[in-house]
Order: sequence, then structure tokens, then C-alpha cells
Amino acid sequence: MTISLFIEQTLNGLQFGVMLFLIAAGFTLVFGIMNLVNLAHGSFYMIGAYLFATILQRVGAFWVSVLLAVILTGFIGALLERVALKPFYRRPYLDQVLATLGLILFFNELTRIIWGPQPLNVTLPGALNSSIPVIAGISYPVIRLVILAVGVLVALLLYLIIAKTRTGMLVRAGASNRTFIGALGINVNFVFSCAFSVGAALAGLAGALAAPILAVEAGMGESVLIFALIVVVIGGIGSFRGAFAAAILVGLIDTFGRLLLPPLFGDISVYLLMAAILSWRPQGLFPANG
Amino acid sequence: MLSVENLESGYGSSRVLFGISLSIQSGEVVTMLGRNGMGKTTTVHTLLGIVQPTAGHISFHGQPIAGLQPYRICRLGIGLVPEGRQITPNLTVEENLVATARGPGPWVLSEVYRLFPRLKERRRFMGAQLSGGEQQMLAISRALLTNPRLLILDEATEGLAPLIREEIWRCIWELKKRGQSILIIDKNIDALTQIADRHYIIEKGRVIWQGSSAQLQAHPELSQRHLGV
Amino acid sequence: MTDLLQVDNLTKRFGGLLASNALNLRVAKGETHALIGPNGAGKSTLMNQLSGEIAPTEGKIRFKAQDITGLPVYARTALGIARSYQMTTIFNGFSALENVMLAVQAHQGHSFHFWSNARKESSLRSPAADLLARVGLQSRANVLASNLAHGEQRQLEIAMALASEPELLLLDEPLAGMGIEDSAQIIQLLETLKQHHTILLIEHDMNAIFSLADRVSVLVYGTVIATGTVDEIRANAEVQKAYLGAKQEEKGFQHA
Amino acid sequence: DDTIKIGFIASLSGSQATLGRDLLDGFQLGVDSLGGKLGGVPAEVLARDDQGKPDVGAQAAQKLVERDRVPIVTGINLSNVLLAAVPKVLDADRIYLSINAGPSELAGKGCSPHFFNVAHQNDTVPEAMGLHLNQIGVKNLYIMAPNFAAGKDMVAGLKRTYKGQVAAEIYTQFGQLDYSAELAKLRSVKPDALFVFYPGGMGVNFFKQLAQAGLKGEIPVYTVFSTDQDTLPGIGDAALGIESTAYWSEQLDNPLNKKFVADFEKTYKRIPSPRAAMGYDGARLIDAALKQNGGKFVSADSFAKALRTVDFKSIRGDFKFNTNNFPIQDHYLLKVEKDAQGRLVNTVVKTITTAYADAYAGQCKMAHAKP
Amino acid sequence: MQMPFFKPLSRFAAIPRIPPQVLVAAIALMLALFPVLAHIIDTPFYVTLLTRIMIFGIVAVSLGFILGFAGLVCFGQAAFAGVGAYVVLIMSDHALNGVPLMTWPFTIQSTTSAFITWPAAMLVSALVALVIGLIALRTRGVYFIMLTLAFAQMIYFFFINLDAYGGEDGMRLAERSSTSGLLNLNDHVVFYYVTFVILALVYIFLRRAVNSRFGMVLRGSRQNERRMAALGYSSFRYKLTAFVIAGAIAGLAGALMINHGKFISPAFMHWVRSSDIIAMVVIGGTGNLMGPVLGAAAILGLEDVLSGYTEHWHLVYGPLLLLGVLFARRGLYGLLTGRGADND
Ligand SMILES: Nc1ncnc2c1ncn2[C@@H]1O[C@H](COP(=O)(O)OP(=O)(O)OP(=O)(O)O)[C@@H](O)[C@H]1O
Ligand SMILES: Nc1ncnc2c1ncn2[C@@H]1O[C@H](COP(=O)(O)OP(=O)(O)OP(=O)(O)O)[C@@H](O)[C@H]1O
Ligand SMILES: CC(C)C[C@H](N)C(=O)O
Ligand SMILES: [Mg+2]
Ligand SMILES: [Mg+2]
Repeated sequence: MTISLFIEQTLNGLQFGVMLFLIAAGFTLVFGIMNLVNLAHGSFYMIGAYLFATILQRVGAFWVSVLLAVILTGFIGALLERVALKPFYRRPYLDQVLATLGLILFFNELTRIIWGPQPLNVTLPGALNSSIPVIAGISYPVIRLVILAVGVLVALLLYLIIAKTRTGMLVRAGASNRTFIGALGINVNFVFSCAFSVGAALAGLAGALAAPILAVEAGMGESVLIFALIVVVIGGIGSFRGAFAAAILVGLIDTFGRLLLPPLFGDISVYLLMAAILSWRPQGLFPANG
Repeated sequence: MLSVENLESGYGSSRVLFGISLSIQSGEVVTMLGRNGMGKTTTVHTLLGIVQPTAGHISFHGQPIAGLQPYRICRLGIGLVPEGRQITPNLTVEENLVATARGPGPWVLSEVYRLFPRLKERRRFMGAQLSGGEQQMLAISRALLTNPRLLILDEATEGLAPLIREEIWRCIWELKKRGQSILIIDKNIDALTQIADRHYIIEKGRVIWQGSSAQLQAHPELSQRHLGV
Repeated sequence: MTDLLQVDNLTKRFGGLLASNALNLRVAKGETHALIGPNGAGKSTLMNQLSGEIAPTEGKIRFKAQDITGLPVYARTALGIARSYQMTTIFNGFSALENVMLAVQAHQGHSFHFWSNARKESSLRSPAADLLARVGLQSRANVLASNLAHGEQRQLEIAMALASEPELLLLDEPLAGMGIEDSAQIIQLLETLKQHHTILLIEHDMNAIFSLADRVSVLVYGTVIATGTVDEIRANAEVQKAYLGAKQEEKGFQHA
Repeated sequence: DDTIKIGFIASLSGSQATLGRDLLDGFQLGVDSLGGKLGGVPAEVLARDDQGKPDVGAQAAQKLVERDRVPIVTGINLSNVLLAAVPKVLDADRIYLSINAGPSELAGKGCSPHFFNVAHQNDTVPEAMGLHLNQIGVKNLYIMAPNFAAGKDMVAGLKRTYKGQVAAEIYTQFGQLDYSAELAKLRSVKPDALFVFYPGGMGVNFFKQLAQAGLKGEIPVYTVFSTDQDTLPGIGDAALGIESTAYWSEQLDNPLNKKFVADFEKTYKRIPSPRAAMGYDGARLIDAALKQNGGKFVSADSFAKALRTVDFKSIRGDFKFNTNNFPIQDHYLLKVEKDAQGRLVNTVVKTITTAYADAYAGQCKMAHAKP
Repeated sequence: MQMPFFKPLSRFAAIPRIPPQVLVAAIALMLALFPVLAHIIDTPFYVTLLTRIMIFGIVAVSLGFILGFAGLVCFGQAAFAGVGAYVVLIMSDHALNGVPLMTWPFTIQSTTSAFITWPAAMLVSALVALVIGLIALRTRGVYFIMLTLAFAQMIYFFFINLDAYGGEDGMRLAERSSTSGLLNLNDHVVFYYVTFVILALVYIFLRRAVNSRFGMVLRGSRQNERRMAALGYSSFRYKLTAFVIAGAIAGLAGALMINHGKFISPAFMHWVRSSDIIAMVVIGGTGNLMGPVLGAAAILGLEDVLSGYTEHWHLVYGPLLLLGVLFARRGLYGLLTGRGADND
């Protein structure tokens, strides 16, 4: 492997990694903290992408479209939590899995009805749609660099909020003591709803950023969902540090696996990674919350 | 400051409270006594809105609070040390304290650390890593840090070593002197009769006796019959 | 007196914290040995190491002269150690009798039977019924465990522990959360168990300790600072300072 | 019964959904253009979604023949789905008429008198591309395709005619989304040209990422089935200038075709793809064959005979069935350009082959098989 | 915090309750007579559909066994079935082409006989389950779910990359397994009854098993694993045994499946298919063995009906799934019998 191929692949791996982190972070918020396995989390990713593509067509301005898509997805998340998911907080995982599986089917079909089966075309404005030289001889797509930057930024911001603020503590305290945290003066429902819609918004952000790279199509959420799940589990449920480390690890392993390993092992490298890590540490890399 | 009239509630289809009435004046220390499973904890939970009342009135400082969400009731000034401690296992000791702290008031972090130096030693530990007794200290401190007008202690000395238990009684004594209103549920009747102003004996979801410490001591047959002492 | 249980130089480190600190303990066959000490002294941690739920950092545990330090929980049970938990742990979905039947079955060790109905086997039912009778639960045999009162659940737990015919019973705060009446009942039960089993008992209820224990060990900061008879311990100045308080507890606050 | 039921299976969801939709819309337009009738009899099209999965398609086929008792099944876009589903139809003694997927397995030894393909045999289209690459002198070609039946056919076809060197032959997962790893590898190899086969959603992803990586200008790209109107709007300008081979184009100049394209645009507000065109042709072929049999499906044998012998005018121009029931037809070189209204279309650059037959017909031993 | 609005449907008194024994007998009787009925009203297709439902019922029961009684939420049950199907397919393929299964270190000729290939399918699936169980059973809860999912995906990709047997495209079974002339498996009705008998045997075996000593240990470890260890049980061995049994049964269902549909592709082993099986178990009712069969019937039936109406049937099916989980807490079985878990 040449140095330049190595560097380009590393960038690809990192970019895929932060993308996974954006999705996994929201999933961790909802799953690790509120104890809700929301498989429909991938649907927010899809919704974010569709909204972004639709808005971009009207507005034309990239960042405005991203922002609007993120806010709207967060809003849809809040709505969904209220309407459909509230009763499932206290249900066993299995019920949550099935109910949200049902939601996936619903959202996929709904987007298909609204936007049709044709993938949406997202053409980026101006410089974003090009590639720039990163080091001698390699030019790299600007949009992928943007994803990398946004992902790292969001990760930092999240870390600060979760680790250092009182809101962060409440979020971490989460479901473990819902009733009594409430009796101590915290509006737990509100905190949860907010956390849920922030999680949805993060997935929406991932979707909006992915839209220019990937086909915006119904069902796009499921393929990333599994990887996001793997990230959450490898990292240790409820751990943001873990999710970030695992996301980067998974991103790199998958990218390099496909380049270097024979096809079968390239396909299953991430699953092997998870099996290996869990048989070594059954609670994931960073089991403690935080 | 707190008045409860004919409170009824229960879990699902099973009725537990059948018309509890009690009141607490400012600065008073009041207890609820009774054998296991008579509805003391259920009364507390109903006061705080954790369990919904099915009938009756509750007012706190003249404001009706029945049916409000627990967090709203708490914010009106009720601090709970719940039965079974209920501390947050995945937050550190200090985070447990800070997360729900509310001012202004006399209780700040340094003050509870003065009260329980052990917690200060353990302040970077996760809640789950504390011993049973340490968790109990944490639960008390956490309630104090909400600077409540009414403090409710539900079996707050359970599982504590004698020395610490003594410390807690001393602390409650101190709070009482400062004018703190307190509702206590505990098994140590001897200690309670010395510290509390008035007592309610609960049996099968009803108040079957109320009176002062002196009255309680004057009628040992009461304790024998209703408390199993 | 032969030592049934020997704990030597047991050390358990949680990060920087020494929950057990070069701890030595001897429990003699047939005695009821109480373990007291301040909160966080490491009593439950010791119990968990004895039962095998957590592994010590250093040190040795011997039972009937056999080194059991590395054995898993179920293997220790087979050797004759049984425990009850500080928090009640029973099978909520089973009746009281089924709870004990499962315990009896474990002791019999024939569990790879796939065909005959276990609930109808008299070789499980009758020993289980006997055990329930021993703890005074015979009339509650068919009640779902989750519907038993708190005190009854503790009794059930003890019945399950007895099913393995253990030589050593580890009891962690069996009176926790129990009313005065229920406590009296459990104490009475323990009085009878005493006669057939060696018991290691953790309690903060001094009345119970003083009426039940043959010997008492005091644990402070992960170390046994004193072992002796009830009277010796009560008189021990160090113990008073570390644990009991200058006077008997209930009167403590008066001078405040 | 006074209606004729047509079983129609296609990918109506998943990454290949645009292909399925175009096939169905084209077919439906064909039926509608005949007044809702086929062979003069009111027609009912029973559309089923195979979700792009062979087992789902097979299941659907079984239901159509066993429960709905349709005499004719058509539609399937994916070769692997077709291979799983066709036996269900043929075992029940019904007719399968393919309007898209044309796997080699069914063209050679596995051919059947009751199986027809009005669209293409998979290999032929890339074979035409191979000829073109030879003509323009490509020496070192990088090949990419998804790892499934049609992908393998496409590569086999290409390599049958292409004479230069193969720099690499990469098979990716079917339905893969991100090609960044493969593109990095491609960049490091620096071939003369790139050939890809990425239908549907895969194509959208691939070409967008190719352009973003700045590789499109550097390496000339050739393709089949991947820059048609069922993917083109999704890819957008990243497809401009890409050349492909095909046997039909929306720009093909003949009166029948012009009418079809205009009708389709009017009905569905978009430009038809070859899938839509073949759906349309398929409906008209069934119509013609049924008419010849007096509007009745009597038996699979008699209907098959009608399909083979009926005089049928395809919108693509010259067309006839070979001995293996696959087409003999012309192939063109197409190029993605913008039309007068600024829309992306496939303009016809030139004709590459005429009356071209697939390579497998010789292996097909059927009773009727004399040219 | 209370949620009186979402009262479980099974609490509504108005729904008539059927005693479990009656329900089981009724279902058995209905299944036994169905082909006759179908013949009379001339709808042979439903024999095929019901065969399919029963095959999925077997897979669902095998999952219901470990899920409901041992608390093991396995996201790979479809993969076990898939492995069984591939075993039969590969053996038959070799037999029909006269290619030995292996030539080194000794030669093994293959066969199409059901008496060899079906047990082989069970055996291989059981072995796969054993390997997966050895690793996955060291974890609990969501980690267990994810590990089984990961292994299922590995199996899925293994077959995708198995180009010799169709790879991604899957492969057809040329002809159904032979039975030394005993039965004509090509006959829809014969095949139906073979499936029915196997379902019945599996049900009876598991039914005995869950009430046996072994079953009590499983139920115990589902409720309280810590306590089980303290009683002296090594839960791991029992759970592993149950997991392997479930794998073997799923493998047998796979053997039936390939004979029924004569086609298998890796897509069948994708995790989404396993989630369908889980849906069958949960919708049918966990903690008993008839529930999964009811669930298989309900879900495949619903799919059959809805997909006949509109291609957008997921729009209805998705929310129905959610509502089903929300309201029928103890599943169809609970709804019909008024019984929940552990009353089997
Ligand atoms: N969550 C619950 N669901 C159903 N019943 C409950 C629940 N909690 C308590 N109960 C029942 O309500 C009754 C009153 O219980 P409560 O906890 O109020 O008693 P208590 O007086 O506090 O007893 P203790 O001294 O044991 O704490 C008991 O019979 C108990 O079994
Ligand atoms: N898993 C753990 N990780 C870290 N520290 C722990 C853990 N478990 C216990 N500890 C610490 O070890 C010390 C001993 O705890 P242990 O539970 O053994 O106390 P104890 O003597 O049983 O107290 P109590 O009487 O209050 O129940 C405590 O300070 C506790 O914080
Ligand atoms: C024409 C292509 C888009 C599809 C291809 N024929 C297949 O079988 O999958
Ligand atoms: Mg209580
Ligand atoms: Mg303890």
C-alpha cells in the first residue's frame, strides 16, 4: 500500500467513524440513558437526509439547509416520542425492539409515498462539491472533510455537556432512578423528551451530511443503524467516550478491512471485531457511564 | 404547613390507604409509626405525587398539591429521603448531590460534607460502589441539599451502624433546633419519642392514634398492640 | 475447636480503595459468628468473596481445609456454603414451594432431565415442603413468591439456603427492613438453625447480635480489629469508639 | 373468465425500486394504450414487490401461480430474483416473459420453451461496450460490479469482447453505499479507463462519490445499465459525459418510440428509462400474441408458439427472438448530455452492433430450436 | 407517571377466555383437517401457505423456547434455519451431480435421503449454535442480542461469499429429499402432513422439556441468575444446552423450508428475518409454546392479506406491530387464554 493510499483510506475511515458517532451518540442518549432501544433511530437519519435534500433544492444554501433539517428532525423526534414511544420506556427491550421495528417499516413506506422510490439528487453548491489537495498528490472531497470537522466538533461539544453540566448529570442519571429523581425536583419527562429530540437531531445531522455522498432513499437508515448499534455496544452502553472510540475503530476497521482482507473477512470485519471485544470485555470497552 | 385529609390511594387495583388525615406545623417534628406494610411509605409516596391519590386533599402551605407531578411538589419545598435510598448508581457521590441541589438555603455542599466526612472521602466514587450505610448518608445529604421546608425521612437509619445512627439523630436534633419541619418514619421508637413532637400510628391505611411523645410513653400498651414492641 | 472457614491475608482492592485489607478470620465449626463494623468497613465485600461472587486481589480462603479461593459460586455451594442476600433475591415467578424445589433440585444435582414433569416429582416436593415447614412457611407453600410479605420472603430465602444442607450459612443483614415483630420471628428461626449449622452473620441490630452470636468479629477499614465473645466485644474500648458509640445508641442524641 | 390476469413482480422497494417502478409504469402504460385490454380482453395487472430479494420474489411467484392462477408472469428486474422465481412459474406450466433481467443461466443450457426475454440477455450489452473500448483503444481497464448474478454476467460479457488488459476486477457487496475505499484503490492504480455496472441506488452513490473524489475527470468512465433515466436524476450532473451501451434510448428516433416517450412523459412527468420502454414493449407483445390466439390463453405451449411467431413491432426498431427466446437486436453507444430543456438524457452517439445475438443460444437445446 | 390510558388489552373482561388445553386441541384439530377442507373448497394454495406457516411456526417455537423460558433473545434464529436449509441443499446438490462431499482424508458420498440430510441439517445447525452459544452466552441482555446478531450476520456473509453455492443469488434445490419411496414429498398434502407431524413432535418435546427439571432450571435462570449460582447451578451449561436444542430444531425447520420452497439465498439469513421470527414469538406470546405458532400464523397471514391489497402495506403493518406490542402484552396466547408466562 502506498503512503497516499494509506492516508486517503485513513481519512475515509475517520470520516465514516465520525458519521457513525453522530448516529451512535443519539442512540446512546436514548438507549444507554433512557433505556429505550429505538431501532427507528435510523429513520431520523433518513428523515434528516430527505429534509436536507428537499430544503436544499428550494433554498440552495448548504448550512441553512443543514440547520433547518436538523431542527425539523429534532422536532419530529420530539413528536414521535410523545405520540408513540412514551409508553415503551418501562417496557422490556423486546417490546421496544418490535415496536420500533414497526416504526421503521412505517417511516420507510411513508418516505416512499411522499418522495417516491427514486433517490433524491443532492448537488452541492460551489466549492463544497469539489475536492481539495490535503497533502501532495491526494485531493480529498471537501464534503467529507466537512463531515469530519463537524463530527469532531459535535463530539467535543457533547462531551463537555455530558461530563460537565448539571443537565449532563441528569441525562446520565437517566432511567436508573427516574421516579426518585423526579421526586427530588427534576422534571424527568421534560429532560427525557429533550434528550430524545437532541438524539434525533444528531441522527438528522448525520443524514443531512451524508445526503450529498450517498443516495437519499427509503431504507437508507437500516444499514447504518446496525453499525451504530455495534458502535454503542462495543463502546459500552451509555458511554459517550466509548461510543466515540468505538465509532472511529469501526470506521477504520471497515474501511481498511474492505481494502486489505479477502472479501468474506472484509464483509464481516466489524462483526468479528464486536465478537472479539465482547468476548474479551462482555460490557464493552468503557462499561461505566460517562 | 402540611395538611392531609382523608387521603386514599393504592397500587393498581389494590387499595392501601383508606383515609389518612394528618398535619404538620412549621418547625414541628412528626412521626408516622406502624408495623410493616401498613402504608407509611405509601402515604409519603402519595404526598409527593409518586402514587396518585384516589380521594382526599393535600395542601402544602395552603396550596393544594394532590395530583401535581412529583417534581412540582418537590419544588414547593419537600425534601425526601426515600425508603431504600434510591441513589443514582452511575453518578459519583458529588454528582448525586449536585444534580438535584437547589438553593438558596443553609445547606450547601461543604455543609453536608461537614455532617458526613465519609462522603467527602468518597466523593469521586460511583453511587453503586458505596456501602449500604454510605448510600444512606448520601440519600440524606441529597435531600438536605434541596433546602426543603419539610424534610421527610423514610427509614433513614436503616442499615446504619450504631455510631452513625447516633450521628443522624444528633443531626436531626440540630435541624429541629434550627426550626426545620420534619416527618420521620423509623423503627427506633425510643429515639423518636425523645426527638419528635407528635406521632401518628398507622394501621391498615388509617390513622388509628395520634398524640404527643408524652402521651405515647404514658400508654405502653399502644406500642405493644400496634407496633409490636 | 476445628476451624470450618479460614480466611488468610485476604485483600480486595477497588481502584485505590482497600475494601479488604490483609483480613484474617476464623470461623469454627458449629459456632454462630457475627461480623459487625461501621458502614463501608467491607463486610458485604468479605461476604461476596466468601461466596465467590467477587474475586479477591490477594489472600486465601479455605473451607474444610480446602482452598476455595478460585472456585465459582456454584461449586462452593456444592461444597456446603449457602448464602442469603442483603437484598431479597428469590424467584418471583415461582410459588414458595417451587422456589425451594428448585433449591432442592440443585442439591440433588440431576437437572438434565427433559421429559418428566418436575413439579410432580415427590422427590423434590416433599423435601421442599419440609424445608418450608422448618422456616414456618408451610401454609404459604402455593403463594407466588412475589406476593409474600417482606418478612416471609426473607424466611423463604433462608429455606432455599438450607436446601443444600450447608455446613456454613452466610447471612448478610437478614433483619434489614424488617419490623420489630418480623425480626423477632427471624431471630427465633436463627436460634433453631444455630443448632445444626455454622453461621456467619452480618447485622447492625445489636440486640440480635448479642442474643445470637457465640463470637463476634469487628471489621474496620477492611481489617478485623477484634474478635471475641459478646461480652468481650461489648467491653472493648476500641470497638466502642469505632462502632458502638460511647453509650448505647438510642440515648446518644440527648446531649446534643 | 373474461379478464386476463398478468402477474407482475418487481423491486418496488429497496435500492432497485426505481427500476421496478419504471418497469411497472411502462407496462401499465402499454396496457392503458391498448384501452386497458390485452388481446382484446380486459387486463388485470397484479403487481407484487420482491424487495430486491430472491426468496421474496420466489414466494410471490408461487402465490401468483397457485393462488391467483395467473397464466403469465412478468416484470422481474433483478437476475438473481428471476432465477429463483422462474422455476415456480415454469413448474406450474405457465409462461414467464422477462422484460428486463436476462441471466446467462436461462439463455443457454437452462433455456425453456416457456421462458421468453423481450429485453436483453445480460452479456450482450457489455459485449457491445467491449467492442467499443477496443475501437477507442483502451489498453488497461479497471472493472467494478456488484457481486450477484447480473454483475457476473456483465463482467463476463465485457471480457468476452474486450481485448485489452484488465487492471483489476472488483466485486462489491450488492447494495453497498459507500465506495470511498474502492475509489481510493482505483486512484492508486491509475488505469486507462473504468468500466462499472451499478444499477439503481448503487449507481447514484457510486457516480456521486466518483465525481466528489475528483476521479471523474481523471479516468474515463464507461458503463451499462447504470446511467439510464431510472438512476440519472439521482446522480445529477455527476453523470454528464458518461458513455454507455444499450439497445434503446429515450432519444431513439422512430415514430413508435417518439409516441411512447411523449405518452410516458405526459402520464408520469418524467423521461422513461429502458426499463419503462421494455415494460411497454412487453405489454404490447403479450397483446399481440394473445390476439393471434383469439384473445385466449389456452395453454403455455400455444401461447409460447404465438410469442415466437407473432409479428410484433418493437419501439426499439428491429427485433426478433433467437432460438433461445432471447432477442436479436442492435446496440448503440449512448452518452449522457443535456437536452434543450437542460435535462440529462442519453443521446445516441452511434450504432455499435446490428442484429446481435447472445453467446449462449448455441447451448440451448429446445425442441423448436431451428432458426 | 401512571399510564391508565394504556391498559393492556388482555385485562378487558369482555374477551372470552379459552382454556389452554382447548386452544391447543383446537389448533391441532384444525391443522389436521385443513387439507381436507382446502380440497373441498378448492383452495389448494392455502395448503402451501399453511405449510409455510407451520415451518415458520417450528422456527418460532424453537426461539420461543429459549426466549420465553431462558430469557435468551436470539437475533439469529433465521440464520440457524438457513444453515439447515443449506446443508440439505448442498448435500442434495452433491448427490445429484455425483460429486462426493469430501475426498480427503476419506471419501464421503452424498445423498438426497431425508433420513440422512435432515438429521445432518439438525446436527450442523446445532454445532453452529454450540459455537455461537459458547461465546454469546457469556454476555447478557442487549450484549447478548447484539452478539447473536453479529454471528448471524457473519453466517449471512459467509453464504454470500460462498460462490460455489450461489453466493448472493442463492441456489435452487433441484428436487425434494427422497424418502426411500416411503412418502411422496412432492405431493403438497403429503408434505403438509410431514410438516404437521414434525411441528407436533417438536411441540410435545419442548412442552415436556419446559416442565421438566431442565426446564425449571431454565426458568429459574431467566428470573434470577445470581440466585441460581448461589443455589449451586452453573446456568451456563443449561442455557447452552437449550440454545443448542433450539438451534437443532431451527435447522430441522430449515430442512423443511428448502424442501418446501426449493430455494434459499443468504437474504433469508439477514438479521431482519430473524427479527421477523422474534416478532412472531412476541406477538404470539412469550413464556408458552403455542404462542409462537399463533404468532407465525398471525404475522404471515397478515402479510399475505395486507400485501394483497397494496404495495404500501408496510404503512399499515408497521403501526399494527407497534400497537400489537403495546396492547396485547401477553400476546395472542394471553389474549385468547387469559394466561401469561409460566402458566404453561
Ligand atoms: N409497588 C407496589 N405495588 C403493589 N403493592 C405495593 C407496592 N408497594 C407497596 N405495596 C403494598 O402496599 C402496602 C403498604 O406498603 P407500604 O410500603 O406503604 O408500607 P410501610 O408502612 O411503609 O411498611 P414498611 O414498614 O415495611 O416500610 C403493603 O401491603 C405492600 O405490600
Ligand atoms: N464494586 C465496588 N467498586 C468500588 N468500591 C466498592 C465496590 N463495592 C464496595 N466498594 C467499597 O468498598 C467499601 C466496603 O463496602 P461494603 O459494601 O463491603 O461495606 P459494608 O461493610 O457491607 O457496609 P454496610 O454496613 O454499610 O453495608 C465501601 O467503602 C464501598 O464504597
Ligand atoms: C438491467 C439491470 C439494471 C439489471 C440486471 N439485468 C439484473 O438482472 O439485475
Ligand atoms: Mg415503608
Ligand atoms: Mg453491607
